[in-house]
Amino acid sequence: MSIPTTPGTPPNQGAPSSRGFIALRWARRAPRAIFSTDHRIIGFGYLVISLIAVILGSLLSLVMRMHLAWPSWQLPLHGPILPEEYLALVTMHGTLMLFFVLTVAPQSGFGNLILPAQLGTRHMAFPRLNALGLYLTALALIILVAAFFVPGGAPIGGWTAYPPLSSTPLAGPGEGLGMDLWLASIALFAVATTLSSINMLTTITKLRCEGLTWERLPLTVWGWFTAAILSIIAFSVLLAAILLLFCDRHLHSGFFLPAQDLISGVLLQHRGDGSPLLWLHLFWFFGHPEVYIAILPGMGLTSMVIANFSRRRVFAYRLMIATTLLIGFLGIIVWGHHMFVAGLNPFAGTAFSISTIAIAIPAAAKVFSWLATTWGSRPRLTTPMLFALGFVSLFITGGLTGPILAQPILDEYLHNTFFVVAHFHLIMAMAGVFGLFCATYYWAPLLFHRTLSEPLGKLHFWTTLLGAYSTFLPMHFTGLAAEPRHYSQLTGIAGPSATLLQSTLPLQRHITASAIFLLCAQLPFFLNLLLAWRRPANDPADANPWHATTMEWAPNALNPHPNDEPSIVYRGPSHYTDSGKEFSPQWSPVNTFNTEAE
Amino acid sequence: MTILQGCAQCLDSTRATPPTVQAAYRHAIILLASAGATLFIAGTLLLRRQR
Amino acid sequence: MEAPPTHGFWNLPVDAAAHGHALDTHLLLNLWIALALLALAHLILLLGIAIRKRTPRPYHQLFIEYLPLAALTLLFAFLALRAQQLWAAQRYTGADLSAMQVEVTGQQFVWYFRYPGPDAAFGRTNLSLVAPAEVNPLGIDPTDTYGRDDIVTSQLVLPANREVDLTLRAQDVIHGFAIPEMRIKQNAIPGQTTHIHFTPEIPGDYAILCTQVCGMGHYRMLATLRVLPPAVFNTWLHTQEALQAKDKAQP
Amino acid sequence: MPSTITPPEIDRHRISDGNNGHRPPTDKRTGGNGEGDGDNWNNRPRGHRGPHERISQARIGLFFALGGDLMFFVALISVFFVTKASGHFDAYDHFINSWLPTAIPSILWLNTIALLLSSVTAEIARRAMFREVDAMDEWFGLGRPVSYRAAIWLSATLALGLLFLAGQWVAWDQLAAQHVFFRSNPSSHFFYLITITHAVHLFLGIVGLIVALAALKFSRSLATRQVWVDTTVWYWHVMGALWIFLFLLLEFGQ
Repeated sequence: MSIPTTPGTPPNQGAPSSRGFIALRWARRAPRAIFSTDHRIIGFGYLVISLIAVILGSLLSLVMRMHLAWPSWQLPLHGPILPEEYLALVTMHGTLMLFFVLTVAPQSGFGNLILPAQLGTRHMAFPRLNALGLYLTALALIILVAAFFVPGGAPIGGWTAYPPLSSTPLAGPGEGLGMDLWLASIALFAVATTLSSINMLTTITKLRCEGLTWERLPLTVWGWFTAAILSIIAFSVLLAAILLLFCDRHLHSGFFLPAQDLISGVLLQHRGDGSPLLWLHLFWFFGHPEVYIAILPGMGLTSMVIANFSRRRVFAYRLMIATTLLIGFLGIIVWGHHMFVAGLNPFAGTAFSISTIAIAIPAAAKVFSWLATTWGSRPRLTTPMLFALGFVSLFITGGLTGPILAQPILDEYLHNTFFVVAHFHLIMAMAGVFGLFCATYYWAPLLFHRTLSEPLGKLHFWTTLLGAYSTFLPMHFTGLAAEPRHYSQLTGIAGPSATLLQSTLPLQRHITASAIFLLCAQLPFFLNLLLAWRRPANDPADANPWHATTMEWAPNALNPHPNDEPSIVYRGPSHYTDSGKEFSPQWSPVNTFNTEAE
Repeated sequence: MTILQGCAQCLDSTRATPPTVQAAYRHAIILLASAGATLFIAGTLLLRRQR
Repeated sequence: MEAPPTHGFWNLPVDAAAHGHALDTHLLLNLWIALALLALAHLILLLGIAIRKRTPRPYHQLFIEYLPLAALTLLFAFLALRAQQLWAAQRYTGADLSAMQVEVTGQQFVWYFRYPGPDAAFGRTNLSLVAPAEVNPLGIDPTDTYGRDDIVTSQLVLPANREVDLTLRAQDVIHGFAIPEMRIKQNAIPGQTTHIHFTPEIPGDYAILCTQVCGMGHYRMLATLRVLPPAVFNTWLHTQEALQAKDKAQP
Repeated sequence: MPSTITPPEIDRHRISDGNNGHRPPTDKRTGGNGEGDGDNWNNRPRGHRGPHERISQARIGLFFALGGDLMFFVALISVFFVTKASGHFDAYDHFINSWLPTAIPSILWLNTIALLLSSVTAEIARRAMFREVDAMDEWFGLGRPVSYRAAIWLSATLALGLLFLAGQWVAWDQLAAQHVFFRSNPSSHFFYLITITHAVHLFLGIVGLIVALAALKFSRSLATRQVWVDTTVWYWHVMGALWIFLFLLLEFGQ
């Protein structure tokens, strides 16, 4: 009691900003934040979910890579990686990344945060439905991760869960309770994504502000719209497939199983003659659109960001709208290209091959637009612009192997090799993640009321780009050398197979080292977020630091005051004068703003 | 003699997928694809129609 | 001295099948085109950032969007067409009637190969008769006379320069049957049979891999394809047939 | 826009009154008003742009939800057709197709009639929500004729819907008595799968009806009541149509 306090003031008053107080304030606020129906809080919730998932998924992939390059390496506190554990890592890595990162973050996360503001509206169409989607997604993540901790561990069949491997616990460890949890998680996730997409589609359809016509919608909105329609179509079919697989597992039906199946010495008999091919059809009917769900919002954002920093209109704007829709549309009818060597009728293979190669045309049109927009514009190479350009580069590199894999005769050689792994990691995983980084750096002033550090951002960009290429380009070569996916070891029984597999080991070690580098390259990003957190908030006058033209940058677009006048859109996005010095935001009745005057 | 193995495949081809099953798969593929495509177009037209 | 398993800039394994040459040519054509387009696109991207156009001119959408798009369409149409020709040649028709018949069965985590024996016909199999301990891993029905002379091996031995028709089956889960050096790959699906045919050309030992994840032992579901000169193959087959006859003669 | 009563200027510019009976609901479609110049967005109240916008928003959300549902059933039906055709070759190279059509209990005809009738009552209830005279009566303070009329018909729908579900239960019971269970045959898999998933959807519809009835009783805002009744009834209609299709598929498609 030696602290001198003036009488009349209670003790502790002297330290109002002590950590205890902040924690208390958070504890009081948390329930209101968690159970909020505010789309911004829901958007942040989705981002938190995908941040957890991306950290977890990356660590899993790191363990996989370490094991593949150095099979005798022991995971600290765990010991050597067993083959079934390796496959469980593969499954969970794929599931976490595809569902909880690449579907959640661009679509539900940034969609909720930015979409209403870009539409000039203050709320989503169905806030409570939206919140329900968030809770279900969180629940799905918890159930999925729980699969690690049940007897038998996580499922080992990959994220595609082909039966009969996925239809009975006899087929291997992890196919019992672990697989049930996986199915439950994905079923919940499918429902959650459908709810979230219904909300988003209705918002885009109904809540656009005055003047925001079909052709004035930013390409990001088109990306979200197309991805949301695809979600509704694809996830419903996935839900049906999961229901049927559940019946096969627990109710003695045989939709995906032959009349007789001998697994681990046990003869399983069913009425009827199902076929695993049916699952493949249903799964890939979902699985292929899923890829576009992950990438379309990023494509839209790239168009807008490149136009913004090049001070140009998006080249061929109407065509970009058309290609976004066309890519989505074609995405529905190409699923068979995952099944060229899976027992598909060879004539069907030809049909699916043609529809798949057709996607190259709208995708190439998008690349031309990006190239034409930047051409000769001397863009400001800020961090978001760099990430957008990185997106373009990775999209080209990953995309060019798409038409190769779409040719059934070449897919026959390349199917399920690391060539495919390289293809989809470049075009979907890396390009998708670059889209997410681009979004974070670009919208940071709106989301955090702070800009992120440019030097750290540039360091982050260059190291990540280098790491991405160094990790995934060599995979093309191990794939061309016929290295299959899902092999937990490349050294093994002597013979020509072992010789062939071992020939890729030096490259494997390089890939693993690059993967570690790629993960370390993310440290500047987290450091950047941390530093921004401690920095004082922006001056409100700086609300539009990139001199952007779309509606989310209008004054207070993300935090509208109830008494504000309703938003009105006067023109399409990205209107700049030829000199690039003046621009006309969508919300301004006045024609031009001078960037220097701002 | 081992050069001539006979027509083992003739017997075998009857074991392969019968045309009715092939047709069923074909119809199912077309049904799924066209339902998905119709819904996609309907959704887009709905957006177009609203203002 | 063993040759290195892969060669060339693109790291492809040797090609030892009759159809492999055309496939490789097409694959390499595709890869070079992709590499060239990759370099071109990145060149345009970097140049576009570096240079500064003096006077902004109006867009010529025809020249910078539709014409390159049309060129790309033609290019991809050409590649697709060639690929379809190769695909049709391999898949649209079955093997020649004189092709050698071998049945491949995948089970967790081994491949079994069955030759029909002197009677040129495979015996019936029944999953309930599968008994690896009693040397009947495929469940060949002992009451079927066609099955008496069937030869089951764990190594695929084939004669060079003769077409072979593989019948693929799986007992438990989906397996992927792949021989990289023969440039073939096809899934074996439980409950149905699939066919794949090819002609091995160069004698030697080649890798057989499983390329569809099939359980914890997926990575060691490997086997060997041994391609022998025809005369040597005949000797091998006769030895196997004699062994089989001796086995069956003993009660 | 034809409006029978032109509201005073002050009402038109009132900020977000929530339509809680302040303004006369005269728009025949939904009871919206105050938008004589329908294209001038500035005249619309902020936040939400009138009751018609709300109801159309709910309908569009329902459209997309039902689109997803449609794909769910399309997937099931695709599998239905493939499974029906599939078979295997036995040891003697006979093609064996183990599909034995499930005899559909005839009570399903009665259930179908009940469901059809329920759609009629539901539609009457839905139209009752938009009766201009009743809406005006309520505004004048003469009770709640809108709610009253719709509640009766909606209750009839609820009863018929429950009757349908009970009928489905009887059908499952009858099949079980004949030892036809889910696991009996591929066709019985589909019979149970289709009827049960449809029943689950219909159960959701019943929850919707109960919520709509609660809204009729407790909600002061006419627009809110209209949204609930309208959406639930449209959902009900689609589930009815879906049932007709599924029933015909089961009855004649096996």
